[in-house]
Order: sequence, then C-alpha cells, then structure tokens
Amino acid sequence: MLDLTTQIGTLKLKNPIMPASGTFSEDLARVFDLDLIGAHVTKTITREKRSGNPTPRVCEVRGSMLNSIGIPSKGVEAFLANVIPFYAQYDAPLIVSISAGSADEFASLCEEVSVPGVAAIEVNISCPNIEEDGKAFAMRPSTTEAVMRKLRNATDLPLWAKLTPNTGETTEVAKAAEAAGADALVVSNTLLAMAIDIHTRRPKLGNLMGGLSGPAFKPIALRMAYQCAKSVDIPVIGCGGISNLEDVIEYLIAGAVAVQVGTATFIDPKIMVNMVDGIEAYLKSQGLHSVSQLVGSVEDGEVSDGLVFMEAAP
Amino acid sequence: MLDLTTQIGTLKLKNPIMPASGTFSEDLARVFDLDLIGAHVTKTITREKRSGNPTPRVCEVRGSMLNSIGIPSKGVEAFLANVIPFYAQYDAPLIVSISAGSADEFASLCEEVSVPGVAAIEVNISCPNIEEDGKAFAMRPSTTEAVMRKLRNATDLPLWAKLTPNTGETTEVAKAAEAAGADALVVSNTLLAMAIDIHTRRPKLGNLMGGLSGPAFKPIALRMAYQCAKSVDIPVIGCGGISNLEDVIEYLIAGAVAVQVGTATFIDPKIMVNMVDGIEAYLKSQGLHSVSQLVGSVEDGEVSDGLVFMEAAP
Amino acid sequence: MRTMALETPDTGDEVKPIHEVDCVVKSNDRVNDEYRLLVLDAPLKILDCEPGQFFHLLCPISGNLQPYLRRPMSIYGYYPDKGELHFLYKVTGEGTAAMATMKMGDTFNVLGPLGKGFDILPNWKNLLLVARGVGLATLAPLALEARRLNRNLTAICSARSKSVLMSLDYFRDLGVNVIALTDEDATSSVENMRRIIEALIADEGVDAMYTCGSNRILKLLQDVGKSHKIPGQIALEQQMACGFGMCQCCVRAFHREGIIVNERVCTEGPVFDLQEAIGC
Amino acid sequence: MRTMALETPDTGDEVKPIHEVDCVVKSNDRVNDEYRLLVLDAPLKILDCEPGQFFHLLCPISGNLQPYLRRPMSIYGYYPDKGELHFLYKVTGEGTAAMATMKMGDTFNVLGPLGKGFDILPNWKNLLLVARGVGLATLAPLALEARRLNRNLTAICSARSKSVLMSLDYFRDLGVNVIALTDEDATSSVENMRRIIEALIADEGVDAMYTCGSNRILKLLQDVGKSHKIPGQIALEQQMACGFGMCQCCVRAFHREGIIVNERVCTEGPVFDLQEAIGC
Ligand SMILES: Cc1cc2nc3c(=O)[nH]c(=O)nc-3n(C[C@H](O)[C@H](O)[C@H](O)COP(=O)(O)OP(=O)(O)OC[C@H]3O[C@@H](n4cnc5c(N)ncnc54)[C@H](O)[C@@H]3O)c2cc1C
Ligand SMILES: Cc1cc2nc3c(=O)[nH]c(=O)nc-3n(C[C@H](O)[C@H](O)[C@H](O)COP(=O)(O)OP(=O)(O)OC[C@H]3O[C@@H](n4cnc5c(N)ncnc54)[C@H](O)[C@@H]3O)c2cc1C
Ligand SMILES: Cc1cc2nc3c(=O)[nH]c(=O)nc-3n(C[C@H](O)[C@H](O)[C@H](O)COP(=O)(O)O)c2cc1C
Ligand SMILES: Cc1cc2nc3c(=O)[nH]c(=O)nc-3n(C[C@H](O)[C@H](O)[C@H](O)COP(=O)(O)O)c2cc1C
Ligand code: FES
Ligand code: FES
Repeated sequence: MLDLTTQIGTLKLKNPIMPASGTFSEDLARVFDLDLIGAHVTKTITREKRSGNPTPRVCEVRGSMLNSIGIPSKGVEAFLANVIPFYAQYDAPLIVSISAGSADEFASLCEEVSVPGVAAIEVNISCPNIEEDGKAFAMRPSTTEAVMRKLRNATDLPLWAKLTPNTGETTEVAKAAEAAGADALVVSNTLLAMAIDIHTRRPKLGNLMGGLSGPAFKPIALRMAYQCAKSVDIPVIGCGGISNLEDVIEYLIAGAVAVQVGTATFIDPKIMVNMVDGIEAYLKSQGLHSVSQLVGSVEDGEVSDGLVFMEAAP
Repeated sequence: MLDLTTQIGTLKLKNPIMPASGTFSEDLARVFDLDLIGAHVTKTITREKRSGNPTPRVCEVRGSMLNSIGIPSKGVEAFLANVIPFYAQYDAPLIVSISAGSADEFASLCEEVSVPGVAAIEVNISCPNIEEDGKAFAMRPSTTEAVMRKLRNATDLPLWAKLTPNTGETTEVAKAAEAAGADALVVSNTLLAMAIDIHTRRPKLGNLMGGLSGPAFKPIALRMAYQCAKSVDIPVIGCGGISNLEDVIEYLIAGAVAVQVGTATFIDPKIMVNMVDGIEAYLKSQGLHSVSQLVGSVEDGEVSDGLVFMEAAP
Repeated sequence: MRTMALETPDTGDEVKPIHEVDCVVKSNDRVNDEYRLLVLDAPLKILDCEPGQFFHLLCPISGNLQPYLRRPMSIYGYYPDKGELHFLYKVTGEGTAAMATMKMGDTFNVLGPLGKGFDILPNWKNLLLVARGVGLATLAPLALEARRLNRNLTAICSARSKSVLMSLDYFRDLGVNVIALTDEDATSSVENMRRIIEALIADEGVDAMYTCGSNRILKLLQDVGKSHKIPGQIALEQQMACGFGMCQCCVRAFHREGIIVNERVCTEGPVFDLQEAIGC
Repeated sequence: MRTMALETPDTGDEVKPIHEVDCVVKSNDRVNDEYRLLVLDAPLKILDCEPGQFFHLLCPISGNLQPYLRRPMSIYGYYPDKGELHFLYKVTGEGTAAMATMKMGDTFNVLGPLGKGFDILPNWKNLLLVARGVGLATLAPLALEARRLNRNLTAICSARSKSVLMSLDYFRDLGVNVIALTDEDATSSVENMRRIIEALIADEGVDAMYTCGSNRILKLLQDVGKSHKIPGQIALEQQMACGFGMCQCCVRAFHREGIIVNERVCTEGPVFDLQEAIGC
C-alpha cells in the first residue's frame, strides 16, 4: 500500500495537496469532490467586513499573474455562520486563514475562529502592522515573534504562520515564528511586483502594485521553503508557483511536508486532484512507498551553512 | 529630430540601452557594432584572480533562468591591460563593474580602475560583506552607506550603486546609497532562487542556489525601479527581465532614465540594437520627440506614500 | 457611502457542475474586418447553457503568443442538436491573437458554462436589445431564446461602420426586428437611440430591455427604464482570474438597497439588474 | 592545486562574425529509435563551418513545451553546395522535444557557427575517431573533412544496440573504415576497445585521435595517447546560456602547465586537447 499521508504537527493529512488561501472557495466543489485533497484552506478573513482593493485586481505578466485583491471579507460572523458549516460536510480538515492590523486584533480573531470544525489556523502575517511603522508583521523577526506569541496564547489549535517573500530575513523570521510557538510554516505568500500598461501609462492594477504568483515565482518560493526547512524543526508547507506534479515533488524533495496550490487552479481547476493521482503514480514508479520518503531527500551533500542561508544571489 | 539621448548625472548617453553586467563582453562585437548602444558595462571584476563557482552554473526555469556564475575574474591587472584598451576603440562610454569583500578592498579597487577610458564605475554591492556577518552590503542601508562613502572618497568618476532585490528595505537602501554620494542606482541584480532536479534530487546549480533573471523577474525589478525613482533624486537605471521594446518603455515610464539588458541577449544577441531602433519608431508613433518625455510619465495619480513604498504584497 | 462585501454564493439557484473539456475546432473564420467566429465540436454536457453565460478559455501557447490566464468569452451560440459551441471574438491582445491562430482540428480547452445568464420572465412579451460592437456576441443567444419562447424581439445594433455590424442576418433570420445604427451614418448618437426607443415604447411597448458593455447605452437605458418603469438587465465585463468565484478578482460595484455592494461578475453575473449597475 | 581564470579571447584566431538566422526546415525525420535528423535550408554565410563547431538553437515554443534558453547542438553536416545544415539530435528534454515537433516549412532560428573545431594537422595521415552514442553527431563532419584532405580515417562507433548505431553507412560511403561495437554484442567494453586500438596502432599506425563525451573513452584514449605519444582532441559539453563567451556559464576545468584552468566550452572549445581534458 502506498502511503500518501503527511503529518503536520498533530494534524495528519490524507495527502500532501491543499489549496492556497485566496485561490479556493466552496465554488470549487462544482468541479471535483473536495474530499479528494488533503485539506481545505479558506481565503483570509478579517474580523470586520471589508471590501478589498480597487479594480482591476488582476493582471497577467509573462507566464504568471499579479493580484491586488486585498482582503475583502464578509466578517467573522458571516464566516462562522456560513463557511464553517459548508466545510463540515467534508472529512478533509479545514484550515482558516486570518489577518488583522494589530497583534491584539489578530489574537481576538484567532480566539473567535477557534471553534469546532476548524482544524488549524493559518495566520497571514504578510499584512501591514498598523501599530508599528506599517511594515508587514512577517517582514521582521521581532514583529513576527510578537504577534505569534499573542496568537499562541489565543488558541489551542495548531497555528501555521504564513511568511512573506518580501523580507530579506527569511530564516530569521522563520526561527522567530518557531520560537513563538508556530506549529508549521507556510512558505510563502506573494512577492510585491508591478506592471504598467504602456498605452495608457497607468499601473495595470488598481492598487498600483500587487503580488506575483504562479510559475515565475516558483524558484524563489522553493528557495525559501528549502531555507526554512533547513532552519527550523517545525514542518514547512511549500507554496508558490506549484503548477504540476514535478513542482510538487520538487518542493517535497526540498523539505516541504505538504504543498499549497494557488494560481495553477485558475488555469486548470482539477489540477490538485491530478496531483494527488500523480504522486501515487510517481511513488510507484520510483519504488517508494510513502510521501515521507521524499520529504527533505534533496542531495545537497555536505553543503555549508554559508550556502544554505545565503541571502543574496552569488 | 528624435532625441534618444539620456542623461545620467554628468554622463550623457546617445540612447538609453546598455548591457547588464555579466551578460556582455567583447565577444558581442562579433554580432553587431558595439557603438550602436548607449554604453558598455563590463562583467564585475575583483582585484585578485578568482575562478568563480562550481558547475553547472546555469539552469533553466519556466521562461527564465538561474545562474550561479559567481565572479570569476582575471584580476585587475589583466583587466587594465586587455579590456580597457579593447573598449577604447568605441565612442560608447565604458562602465566598469567592481566588487570586493570589504569596504576597504572595494575602495582600493575603485581607485585602481579610475583610469582614462572608464566613464563610470558600477559597484556590485550584492556580494557578501565578509567583515560584517556575511550579508551582502546592499541588504541593509547601514552597510550600503558605509561602503558607498568609502567608494565616494576613492574616485571622482560617477558611481553607480547596483542594488539587490533580496532586501526587504529597497527604498531605505536606495536612500542610503544616495546619501553616501552615489550618482545613480542600477535596479537591480538577480533574486536568490533555487531549482532541484527531481530525477537526481540534486540542486540544478553546482552552487546550490543562484540568481533569477529574465522575464519572470521583470515585475519585481520594475516595482523596485519605480519605488527607487520615487524615493531618490539621483537617476535610476532599470534592470531586470527586459526582453523587448515594450519592457524598455515600461521601465522608462516607471521612472528609469535608462535600462540594462541582460538575459534577453542570450536569447536574441541583437536585441539591444533592435530596442534602440524600436524606441525611435515608438517615439515617432506616439508623437513624442525625446526619451526624456517618457521617463517617469507613469499615470499613478494622487497615489499615497503608503502605496508607493509598500513592502509586502497587499 | 457604505461599502459592503458580497454574500455567499446564491443559494436559490441549483449548483450545476462546471466542466473542463477539450473541444475540437470545427472552424475559426474571420467574419468581418475585426471579428472572428470560432465553432467548436462540443460534448452535450457543456451545451446546457443560458443566454448571457460565458466560458473561460485556455488560449493556445505558440511562439511569442504566450497567454497565461484563461480568457472569458460569452457564448455566441450553443446548439445541443449539432453539438456545437460558438464564440464571436475580437482580437485585442495576446490571448485573442492566439485564438485567431487556431485551425480546424486543433484542440481547445474550455471551462464552463459559467455565470448567471439573462432572464426572460413569463410576462415579458416585447423584448428590446441594445448592443454596440462585440456586445452583440453576448446578446445574440437572447434572440434564439426569444424565438424558442415565442417573444417579440427588437434589436438595436450600433457599430462604428456597416462593415463591422455583425449578426444582422443572423438576427433577421430569427425574425428579429433589426435596427442598424452606425457612426459613419451618424445614426448612432445617444439622442437618436433615445428617439428610436421612445418610439418603440409608444408603438408596441417594451417589457424588458437588455444590453451590455457601453457606458453611454447603460446610462440611456437606465433613464428610459426609470421613466417608463421598464425592467432591464446588463451583461458586464471585468478582468478575471478563476472565472467561477474563488479569487474575487472580478468584482464590480452595484447600487443595492441604498448602499454600494461588490459582486463577482463571474458568479453573481455577468448579467445584472440594469438599474443596479454602475458604469466604469 | 592552484586555480586560474581564463585568458581573454584567442587573439591568434581571426574573429569571424556570428550570424543569427531564420532557416526553413527541409525535413526533420526520425533516423532510429532515439535520434532525429534535422535538415535546414541555410544561407551560405552560416555554412562556412569547421567540423566540431556548433550552433545555438532557439527551440520553438508550443503548448507545454516552452524552452527558454537556446540549445547547443553540434553541426552534423554542412553543405554549402546544396545550402543545407544538418543536426543529429536525441530527444532528452523540453528543448529537443520541441525541436522534434518541427515540420517541413517551419522557421527555425539558429545562431552560429560557434566555437573552435577539430584540427587536422598536415602531418596527421591516419586518423582515429572513437565515438559513443550521439557523440557521432559531433564527429561525423570529421569524416567529410578527412576525405577532403585525403586522410585515412578509422571510426570506432559504440552504442547500446545495433538499432541506435547511426551514421555507419554515412561513414562507409565516405570511405571510412568503420568498426561497430555494441553493448548487446558485448563488444563495447573498454578492454575490447583498447585491444582494437592497440592493433590499429601496431598495423597502420595512428597519428591523431578524436573523441567526445564519454568519460570511459576519454580515460582510455588519454592512456593510449600517453603511452604511444599520439596527440588527440576531445569535444566536450557543458550547460550554456549565451553560447559565445559572455556569460561564463560553460566553463570546464583543464590541466595546463601544472595548474588547473577554467576554459569556456563555447569559445575556447568545444574541442580541446585530449590530455588536458578532465572527465566529469
Ligand atoms: C463575461 C465576459 C464575456 C466576454 N465576452 C466576449 C465576447 O463574446 N467576445 C469578445 O471578443 N470579447 C469578450 N469579452 C472580452 C474578452 O474577455 C477580452 O477581449 C479578452 O480577455 C482579451 O484578451 P487578450 O489576451 O486578447 O487581451 P489583453 O488585453 O492582452 O488581455 C490581458 C488580460 O486582460 C483581460 N482582459 C482584457 N480585456 C478584457 C475585458 N474586456 N474583460 C475582461 N477581461 C479582459 C484578459 O482576459 C487578460 O487576462 C468578454 C469578457 C467578459 C468578462
Ligand atoms: C557543444 C555541444 C554540442 C552538442 N551537440 C549535440 C548534438 O549534436 N546532438 C545532441 O543530441 N545533443 C547535443 N548536445 C547536447 C544538447 O545540447 C542537449 O541534449 C540539449 O541541450 C538538451 O536540451 P533539452 O531541453 O532537450 O534537455 P533538458 O535536460 O530539458 O535541458 C535543460 C537545460 O540543460 C541543458 N543541457 C541538457 N543537456 C545538456 C548537455 N548534454 N550539454 C549542454 N547542455 C545541456 C539544455 O541546453 C537546457 O538549457 C550538445 C551539447 C553541447 C554543449
Ligand atoms: C487571487 C489571489 C488571492 C490571494 N489571497 C490570499 C489571501 O487572502 N491570503 C493569503 O494568505 N494569501 C493569498 N494569496 C496568496 C496565495 O495563497 C499563495 O501564497 C500565492 O499565490 C503563491 O502561490 P501560487 O503561486 O501557487 O499562487 C492569494 C493569491 C492569489 C493569486
Ligand atoms: C549569467 C549572468 C551573470 C551575471 N553576472 C553579473 C555580475 O558579474 N555582476 C553584476 O552586477 N550582475 C551580474 N548579473 C546580473 C545582471 O547584470 C542583471 O542584473 C540581472 O541578470 C537582471 O537582468 P536580466 O533579467 O535582464 O538578466 C549576471 C546575470 C547573469 C544572467
Ligand atoms: S474571476 Fe475569480 S471570483 Fe470572479
Ligand atoms: S555559454 Fe556563455 S560563456 Fe559559454
């Protein structure tokens, strides 16, 4: 028997494929049985209702996309009333993504969503910390640690910290999240980018800039996932540009125990299911019997810490 | 008459197209007349001979590439003896790219290459600062400022600071370089990334990780160039993923006074010449008469500083 | 002005499966200077469509044309009997340029049908459709449906010039009363359109109005609709990523119950109430 | 062991222009289970080649095959008289798979000719070529050149099986003495090869040896070359980006004057001195 399960702290997933926050919703149930994938991850919610950023919220760049959705949110009440019951019909664990502008608001939202039906909480700490200088929490180890400590006190559920690729201190931030009690890291959110329409000379996104996701982003997020897996003991969930089976395998080999698939679902809505099937076939073809045999199996030899943790290209 | 010239501090280029360091050499003279482009930029040199990184030094990622060449260098003597005389046969100004592991070494190399035939010095401060904690100079404003001050004292030639996209403090680093006397910014060097061969499970680059360049990198570098142009008064030279005429125009509109073309030359060795011709045709078609009319003409409206200088994707 | 986020997916409507299917291209010919008609050999399961719905198309990648995201395209015609799905499109950028390169026999991946189509309520007998340019692509299936339901349909079709006025024969063959207006004849002004519509209302009467796209026409029909209390619907466009509700890229703002609400064009639309719509 | 950086471009050689040209595909057929022969209609200016040189090919982009960098490929044949350029290639990944989709009449962009080819010194009368697998593609033009210069050429061709042994007829037609060895016949071992070579040296004598690729063969020929003082050359491969000297991606290490030097395969090579080469 092939063992596709993967362990993320106390949570065991039937397979390592799950959606990335903001690229998944109840609507995908119209395409396939949502119990075929390892977990469900909601779009980030905030406590209050929010309408999100101005349109256009998406634009295409060569072989990838930028988005500036922001975090439109129905608010926590609507979420508890409508979304959690919807996912209750599935066996796959529900991961709720949350965000807030201050550590205290973050903690109180975290408490509010720590309800039955929720298996873990993913904290989107790539949003600006309005109490400090407006920098996103996950830009710095200190702010990451501070917010994660408050969140840790606010819930007994597993806490996944979702990192940002915009920091120059990836491994320091990863270690800070671990030190403050995160149960897993999601690596990572989108990378700040921009596109300008040369005909109108206007930014292609209504919000001026947005986040790069999709294939172009993969080598960057993969590097981060690898660096994080090398620097912390908690599990790392890879995320960024994963578009096909090979990408999934690459992240697992790099050290991710599971992956999140985002933009690729927009191109091929069934891709996650195909990946689950593909992993099975791949393990078989390689004479392996479990996903965990792949995780972290990168042949990086006696590589020096200087290389593993380098922060600029050589 | 169409005016393709562009002014970079005291230096006037006949057009805004030049190669990016490390993607250009005397060899390109076998493809076109090197006086057709605005300037010549050498591969980064170091004082001593160096052999560079282990192979493979290049790998392909979706629609782009990673490299980990490192800085193989013939040393400054060979450079002064062979390279500078070669470029002396051309009118286009020669920009010499230099690097070193400490601010003092940097300064002394800077002095050594401040010779007739050199029009400006580009400082590749994306390399590790071996005196501090091994972080690249350009990762932080403080180390950027420190090294740029020493360099400023070491030469009277224009100094271009080449930034790294791996920092979380792009505009702070830009301002630090300006404060320390940089005459222009080159934005930017490659972004740290990784790829793993899923068959051998080995990193695709001999050096474990490398720098992403090419189309995938464009929206990121463009965002940085825009942010830098908004935050400093010295000219910004755009660099990153520029592959066709539209990309050139996009960078100029974003605020770059000139651009450097790297990876695209590997795909189409004549691309820089085509871009020069293309700009001329474009200006004509738009009823414009000079490149400077395009520079910084982005229609970003009454955009708040909060948006312009944001550091993580919304 | 308060702004409110949208509500969860319509619970009233039944939730139909969404199909992702490889179709074979039957033809892909130029119909005039600007537009092309793509005819696909399509399986029955994706031909259970409503006028106003759309598909999300995976444009081919070849050479310098490398579209990445899918492209939304209204259903121009769906024919379960002959197993055909039609799109009428204008080449405007990378994706549509790539579509234009497709040849008979090529495979083309489509996702759909998607979105909420037009309503034709039982008591709506005299229907009026006002379209400009490629908007006709979106409104054409209404003509077929009107005939199936035995309603009277008048179509005011406006375009830059006669040569790009499309679908007129198509409409006439379906018994539609066609009124063609062009810029080159100087007949397409808003004032002239208003005169024509007012005359129609005075003559046979109009029970419902349908349009899409143009801000000028939206404004005009909102005016006319308000003064004569005639209901209407409009099909709207917005940049899309997912095409069926997940990404929140495609929102537009609407007036509803005194506040402004955001709705997803791909899911709550692309067809919306005429009076609630806000131009852009 | 000291390591030294490479010197500036050979100043001895004249510096020829490099051409980037769109060619038209004349044919692109399978020659056996693993290899394809691409025949291009090529302009004269790119057909002034040397055996051992290569072109840098811009593989087509289509569907899921989206190669980005150019691919280096040895010249398998160049025929100024008929205006043809030939490549013999094995489908190993995205780029070569994309090449395999090309059809007669397609356009194909090539850059070259590039690199430094094989030498045949005036006093080298009896030439020996030892090749394995696709290495033949690189060595084949030597046969043509040997005939032009009226030298004797023996070719030891080794492969997995008879069915992938290529170019044998091509060689025979050029008057080459062909010795075919295969794994399936168990004739391709290094020991057997050594025996055969030693016999050749003992019989007619060997003035120069040429090979490419395989580490085992390199080692064998270095041994034989050293003990019999026979000079030789080897064509090497390395990952490339630019293909003509700018990027420093393609270096390999060589023994030279007691130290290790790095040389660019694309510019100082791909043909190097046999004894200086270091396997990988
Ligand atoms: C519901 C709906 C139905 C449509 N029906 C039709 C139709 O029947 N016929 C037709 O010709 N066009 C139709 N359009 C517009 C069509 O989607 C665009 O023309 C097409 O996406 C342009 O793609 P491109 O790559 O050629 O252009 P580009 O400008 O290169 O596209 C760049 C990006 O912008 C998006 N985009 C560009 N224009 C539009 C637009 N008007 N609406 C939404 N996204 C856009 C593209 O999808 C792509 O992601 C419809 C749009 C929507 C939303
Ligand atoms: C000077 C030279 C001459 C060559 N001549 C021939 C020939 O005549 N026939 C033939 O079949 N092959 C030849 N090769 C090998 C050929 O370049 C590779 O098979 C080809 O690049 C593989 O590309 P791919 O996209 O199909 O494979 P992938 O493995 O997908 O390629 C990924 C990347 O690795 C590079 N790469 C892969 N293998 C090699 C290799 N062996 N050498 C250099 N780069 C490689 C590719 O160029 C590409 O950038 C030659 C290589 C060199 C350097
Ligand atoms: C349209 C869109 C919306 C997103 N919304 C969120 C969000 O609400 N919260 C979050 O943590 N990440 C969000 N992301 C980031 C993704 O979860 C993911 O980290 C990123 O897209 C990289 O993965 P990908 O390349 O597979 O898309 C969003 C991404 C996209 C494309
Ligand atoms: C093969 C290669 C070698 C490079 N070497 C250098 C270098 O020596 N010094 C430097 O400052 N940048 C170097 N770069 C970075 C480029 O100058 C440029 O900043 C980067 O590639 C982004 O531009 P592009 O996307 O147009 O290639 C190198 C890039 C490549 C691809
Ligand atoms: S396009 Fe994704 S929600 Fe409408
Ligand atoms: S491939 Fe660029 S130097 Fe050889």
